[in-house]
Amino acid sequence: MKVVTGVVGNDIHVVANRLIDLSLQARGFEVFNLGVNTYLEEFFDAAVETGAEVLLISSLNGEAEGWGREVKLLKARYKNLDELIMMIGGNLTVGSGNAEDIVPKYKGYGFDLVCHQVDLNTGLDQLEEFIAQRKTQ
Amino acid sequence: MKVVTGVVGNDIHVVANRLIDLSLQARGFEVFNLGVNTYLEEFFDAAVETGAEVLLISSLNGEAEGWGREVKLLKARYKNLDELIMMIGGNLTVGSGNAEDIVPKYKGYGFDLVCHQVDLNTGLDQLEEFIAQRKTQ
Amino acid sequence: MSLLQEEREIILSNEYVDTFDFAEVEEFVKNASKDLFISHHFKNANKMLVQPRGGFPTYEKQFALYEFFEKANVDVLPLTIDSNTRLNDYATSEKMLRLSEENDVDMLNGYPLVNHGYRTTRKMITHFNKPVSLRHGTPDARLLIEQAIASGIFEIEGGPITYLLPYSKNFPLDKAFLYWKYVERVCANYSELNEPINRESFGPLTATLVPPSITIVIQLLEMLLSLQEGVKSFSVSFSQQGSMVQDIVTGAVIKKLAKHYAQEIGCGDAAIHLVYHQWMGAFPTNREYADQLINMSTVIASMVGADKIITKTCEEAIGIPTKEANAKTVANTQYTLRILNGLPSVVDEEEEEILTLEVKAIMEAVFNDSADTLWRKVFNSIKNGIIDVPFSPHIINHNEMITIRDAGKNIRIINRGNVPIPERCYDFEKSKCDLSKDTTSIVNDIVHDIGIMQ
Amino acid sequence: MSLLQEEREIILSNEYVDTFDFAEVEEFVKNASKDLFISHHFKNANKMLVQPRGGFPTYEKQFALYEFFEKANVDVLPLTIDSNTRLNDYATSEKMLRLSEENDVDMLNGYPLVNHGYRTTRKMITHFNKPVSLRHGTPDARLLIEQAIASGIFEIEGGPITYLLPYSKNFPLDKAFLYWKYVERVCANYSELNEPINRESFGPLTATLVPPSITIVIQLLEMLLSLQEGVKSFSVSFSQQGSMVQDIVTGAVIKKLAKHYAQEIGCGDAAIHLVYHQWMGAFPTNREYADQLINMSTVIASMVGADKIITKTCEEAIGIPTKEANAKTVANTQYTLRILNGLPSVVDEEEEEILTLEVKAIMEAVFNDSADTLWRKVFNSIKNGIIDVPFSPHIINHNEMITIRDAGKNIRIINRGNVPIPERCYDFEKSKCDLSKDTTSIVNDIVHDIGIMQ
Ligand code: B12
Ligand code: B12
Repeated sequence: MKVVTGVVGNDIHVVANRLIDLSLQARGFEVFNLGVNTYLEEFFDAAVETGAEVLLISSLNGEAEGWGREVKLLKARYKNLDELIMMIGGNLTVGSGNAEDIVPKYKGYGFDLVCHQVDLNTGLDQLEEFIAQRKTQ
Repeated sequence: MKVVTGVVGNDIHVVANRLIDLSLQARGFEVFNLGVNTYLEEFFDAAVETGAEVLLISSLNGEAEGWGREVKLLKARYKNLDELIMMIGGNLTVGSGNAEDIVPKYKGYGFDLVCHQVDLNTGLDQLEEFIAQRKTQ
Repeated sequence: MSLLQEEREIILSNEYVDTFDFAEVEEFVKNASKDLFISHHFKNANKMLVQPRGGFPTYEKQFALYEFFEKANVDVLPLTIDSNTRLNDYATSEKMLRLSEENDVDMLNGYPLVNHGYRTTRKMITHFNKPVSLRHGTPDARLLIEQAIASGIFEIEGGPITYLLPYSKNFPLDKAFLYWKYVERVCANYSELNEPINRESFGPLTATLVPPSITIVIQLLEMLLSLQEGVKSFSVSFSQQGSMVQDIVTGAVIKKLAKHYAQEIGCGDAAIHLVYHQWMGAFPTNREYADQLINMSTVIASMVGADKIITKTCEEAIGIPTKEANAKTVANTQYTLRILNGLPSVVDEEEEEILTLEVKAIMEAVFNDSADTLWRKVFNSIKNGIIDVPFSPHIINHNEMITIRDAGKNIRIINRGNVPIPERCYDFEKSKCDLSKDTTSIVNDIVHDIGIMQ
Repeated sequence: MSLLQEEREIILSNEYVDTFDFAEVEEFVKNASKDLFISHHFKNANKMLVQPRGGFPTYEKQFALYEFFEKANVDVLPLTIDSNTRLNDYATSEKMLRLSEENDVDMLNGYPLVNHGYRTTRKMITHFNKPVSLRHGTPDARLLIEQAIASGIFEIEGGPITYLLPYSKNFPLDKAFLYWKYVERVCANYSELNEPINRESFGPLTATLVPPSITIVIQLLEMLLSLQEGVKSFSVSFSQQGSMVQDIVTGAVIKKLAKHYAQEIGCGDAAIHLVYHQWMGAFPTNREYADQLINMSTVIASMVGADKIITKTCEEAIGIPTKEANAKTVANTQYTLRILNGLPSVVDEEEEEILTLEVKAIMEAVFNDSADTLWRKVFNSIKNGIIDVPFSPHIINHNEMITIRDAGKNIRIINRGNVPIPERCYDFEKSKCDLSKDTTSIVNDIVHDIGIMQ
C-alpha cells in the first residue's frame, strides 16, 4: 500500500519524519516521503501522482493549525481523492493544548485519524486497524 | 594568653571547635579546649582552674539560647571572674534569625563579644582588637 | 537456654515492650517476602539501589513519607530513629510521641520504633514490601534491633566505631563493642532462617577531611567483627570526599581489600557490598547549588561502581528536609542513573598502590596488638592512636592526625600522628601539598577545605 | 580597491543599513577592549568558559537578559538572531521589531541585529564588556557579520556545512560555501587589528545519532576552510552524545586531529579551541530531570576538557526559555565547575584508534576528490555521500548511513552507506551491536535511542 508523508510548513524538524518513513517501510508500506518544509498542495499533488491510498502529515511546531482550515477546500479541487485516508500527528498546537479540544477540530478539517502527541507506534497501529476496517466494510 | 573554649550543651558538631582551637594556637594563645557537649559550669570551673583571661563558647544548633539566661547568675557565684573576657559565636538561634536581634540579647546575658554566623577569622580579629583596647585602657 | 537467648529475654522484658513473642517473630522472618531483604535485591538487581534518609515521630507521617518515596520509585526505604530512643530513654520518647500525635507537631527528630512496637511497625513495612534500612546512631542498640527485625527491617546500619567516634564525646567504647557483638549475633542467627540480614557500616564518620586510609581501615574492621559473629551479608561504605579520582581509588581499594580480609578469616562466602553516601560535609545553603552537588554525587557514585547510594536533599544546610524535597532527590537520582551511560573504567595505579599500602600497614598494626580478641585489639588501637579519626568529638580519639586538600582536592595526611602510615606513603602524601606555608595559612586552608562545596 | 572591499561596499549599501562607516569601524576594532575578545579569554582563563543561548527582539529585553546573565557570573554572552534576519528578510524583521516595541510582546524569536544597527548594538556590548558570541544559522550571513563585528561581537558561529545541513531543506550548498568564504575573509582581516576574531563551527548538527566520525570530519573541514582564508582563532565543537566514554574519546581525537590538519596546511600557528554543547537532542519535559541532565552534561564537559560549554535550560522541551531559567543554568554550571575536582584522565586506546582511522579515511577521500579547491571537494563529497549526516533534512544529503546505540549507549554505524569507513572499523562498530534483530525491532531501538534522555 502506498503512503505519502512529510512535515507541513516551514518546520525543519526531521527526526520524527525519518522514523515514520522507517516504521512505515518496516510495516510493508510503499513510502513516498516529501520530507520537511512541505506545503499542502505538494502533499495532494504527490497523492495524485503516486496514487497513494494514505496521506500521513506531521507537524512538530504546531504550524498545522494554520494550514488545517484550508484542507477541505484544497482537497475538493482534486478529483479521485475521496478515498484517500488522511492522517495527521505530532504536536498539533502552538504551545500546549489537550487532545479533547484538538482531535475534533482536526476531524472537522477532514482528517480521518488525528494523533496529538501520540507515540508513533500507537499511531501506526491505529492506521493499520483503520485500513483493515475499511477493507471489511 | 590563656583561652578556655568548647561547644555548649548536647551539641556534638565538633568541626568549628577544632578550627577554633587551631586558629587560637596559630595566633599564639594557650588553649584549653573542653570540646563538644560541655555544660556552663564546666566552662566556668575551667576558667577558674586555668586562670584563663578569655572564655570562648560555640553553639552550632542554637542551643545556647537555652543556656544564655543563666550566665550572669552562674558567673556571680564564682570569685575572680570579673575580668574574664566572654565571647560566644556560631549559630546562636534555633532555625534562622538576624544579628540585630541576637547580638543585644547575648550582650544582655553578659557576653562582651557576640558573633552570630560570623566567619571565624573575622571573629578572632575582633577578639584581638578587644584585648588590645583593654590593655591600653 | 543459650547465654545469648537469656540475655535477649532480659533485654526484651522491658516495660516499654509488650510481650515479645520470640516464636512468632521467628516464624515471621522465616516466611517473610524476599522483597523485604536488601541482601536479596543486591543479588538480583542490576542497578545501583537508591535510598534516602528520613524518620518522623508518628505512624501516619512515616507512612505518608513512604508513600512519597514509593511514588519517586525508591529502591530502599529508610527508618531513622529519634534521639531519645538512641540514648535508650524510652520514657521521653513515649511522652513526645503522645504529644506529637495529639498536637500534630513533630516533637521527635525520628521514628520511636520501640514505643510503636514491632506489631504496629510491621504493618507498615509489609504494606510497602520494600527493603527497609535502620538508621540510628545508638551505642546500645540491642532492644532496638530486636524490634526492627521483628518489624521486617532486614538491614541494620552502624557499628561500634562508626556510630560512636563521630557521634559521642564520652560513651565507653568497650561497652559499645560488647553491645554490638550482641547485634551481630542476633543478625547472624536470623540470617539462617531466610535471606541474610544485611549489616552496614557508617563510612562517612565525621564527614570532615577523613583520609581514605582511615575510613577503609574502620570499614574493614567493623566488617571483620561482624563476619566473625556469623553475619553473611555486609556493606562497607564511604561518602563523597571532594575529588573524583580519590573516590574512584577508594572504591577500588575497599572492594579489593574487603574481599581479601574476609577470606583471611575464612568468611569468603559472605556477600560484601559497597555503599556510597552523597556529600556528607557542609552543604551550600543555596538550594539550586545543593541540587547540583547531589547530582554530581550520583555521577561519581556510578564511576565508583557502588551497589547502593544514600541521598541528601537540597535542604541539608537548612534543616530537617520536607518529604517533598526528600522524594524529589530520589526521583532525580533514579533519572540520573538511568541516563548516565558509557562509563569509562578509571584506574589510577599509583594512588591505588599507596592507599593499599597504608591500609595494610594500619591493619597489620591493629592485628599485632597484644590483646586476645579482635575487638580488644581495635579498642587498644583507637586508644593509642593507631586509628585516629580527624574531627571526632570522642575523648578517646587521638586527634593528632592533620589532613588538608591538595590541588586536585584529594585529602592528604600532613601529620600522621601515631597512625603507622609507611614512610614512602607519608612522603607521597606530603609531596602533594605545599608545606612551606605558615600555620595560619594552613589553618585557613583547612577552613577552606571543609567548605569546598559551599 | 580590492575585490573583497568592492563586494563589502555593495553588501553594506543595503537600505536597512544607515551608512556603514568602514574607517570608524576599523578604528573601533583596533582600540576595542581585550575583554570583548573571546580569543583573549581562551588564552588567559584557566577555567571552562560558560555561555548560554538567548536572543530577544528589543534592545531593552536583550539588555535585561544580559543583566541576568551578568548576575549569574556568565563568561560569554550570546546574541541569537531572529529567523527573518537569518533568511535576509530585513523588511519583516523591521516590521516585527516595531510591533514588539510598541506592544511589549515578542514578535521575533531573536535579536534583529541588522535593524537595530551596529551603532545601537555596540552600546550594549561595550556596556557589559564581556565577549559576545553570534548565533544565527544564516546561509548568507555577509551583512549580518559585518554588523556584528562593528558592534563589538568578536565570535561568529556557524559554517557552510553546519549551518546548512541541519537547518535547511534546499538552500544551494555551493552558494553557502561562497558566502561563508566572504565571512572568513572579513574575520581574518579584522583579526590583524587587535586580538583575533574567533570563528566557531556548530558541531551538534542534527543532534540525533550523528556518529563522532562524521561530526569530527565536518568540524575539521570547516576549520580548514576558515584557516585557509587567514582566520587565526577557531573553535571546533560537538554536543553530548549519550555515552560518557564516547564523548571523552571524541574530545581527544578532535583535539589531536585539529592540530594535525591545521599543521598540514601550514596553519599550525592558529589557536584551536574545543567547545562542548550540553545535550542537544530531545529533552525530558520534566524540569527537574532536565536540570539533572544539564548538570551531568557539565560533568562530562569537564571530563572531556572543553574550553567552553554552551548551556541548555530546564525549559528546553517546553519552549523558548525565560531569562530566569536561562540565568539559573549559568549560575548552576559555574557552581558545578567550581566544586568538581580531582578529575581522572581517561583514555580508551582502542576506541581512539578506531575513531582516528575512520576520520582519516573520510578526510582522505575528501582530499582525493578531483576538484581544484577544498570547498569544491567538500561540496562533491557531500553530494556523493562520502559525508552523510544522519537526520539531515537537506535534499543534497545522502541519508544512507544508519546508526544505533550499543549497550553503553555509544553511537555505532550499522550501515555506512557511501561513507568510506574502513573495513576494520566497520566490523568493530557492527560487532558492538545486536544485528540479528528484525527491521521493526531495529526501528524501535532507534526510536528509543533518540529518546534516551526522556
Ligand atoms: C533536535 C532539535 C533541533 C535540531 C533539529 C535537527 C533536525 N533537522 O531535525 C536543530 C538543532 C537543528 C534545531 C533547530 C531549531 N529548533 Co529545535 N529542537 C530540537 C529538540 C531538542 C528535539 C526535537 C526532536 O528531534 N525530538 C525527537 C522526535 C523523535 O520527537 P518529536 O519530534 O516530538 O516526534 C515524536 C512525536 O511528535 C510523534 N509524531 C510526530 N509526527 C507524527 C505523526 C503521526 C501520524 C504520529 C502518529 C506521531 C507523530 O512521533 C515522534 C516519536 O515519538 C526540540 C526540543 C525537545 N523536544 O527536546 C527543539 C525545538 C523543537 N526546537 C525549537 C526551535 C525554536 C528551533 C530553532 C528555531 C532554534 C533556533 N533558534 O535556532 C531551530 C530552527 C528550526 C526550524 N526552522 O524549524 C523549539 C520549538 C519551540 C516551539 N514549539 O515553539 C524547541 C521546542 C526547543 C526550544 N525549547 O526552544 N532543533
Ligand atoms: C558534618 C555534619 C554532621 C557530622 C558531624 C561530625 C561531628 N562530630 O562534627 C555527623 C554526620 C556525625 C552529624 C550528625 C548529626 N547531625 Co549534623 N550536620 C553536619 C553538617 C553537614 C555540616 C556541619 C559542619 O561541620 N559544618 C562546617 C563548620 C566549619 O561550620 P559551622 O559548624 O557552621 O561553624 C562555622 C561558624 O558557625 C563559625 N563559628 C562556630 N563557632 C564559633 C564561635 C566563634 C566565637 C566565632 C567567631 C565563630 C564560630 O565558624 C565556623 C567556620 O566558619 C550540617 C549541615 C550543613 N551545615 O551543611 C549538619 C546538621 C548541622 N546536622 C544536623 C543534625 C540534625 C544531626 C543529627 C542529629 C542527625 C541525625 N539524625 O543523625 C546528628 C547528631 C548530632 C548531635 N547530637 O548534635 C542538622 C541540625 C538541624 C538544626 N539546626 O536543627 C544539620 C543542619 C543537617 C540537617 N539539615 O538535618 N552531622
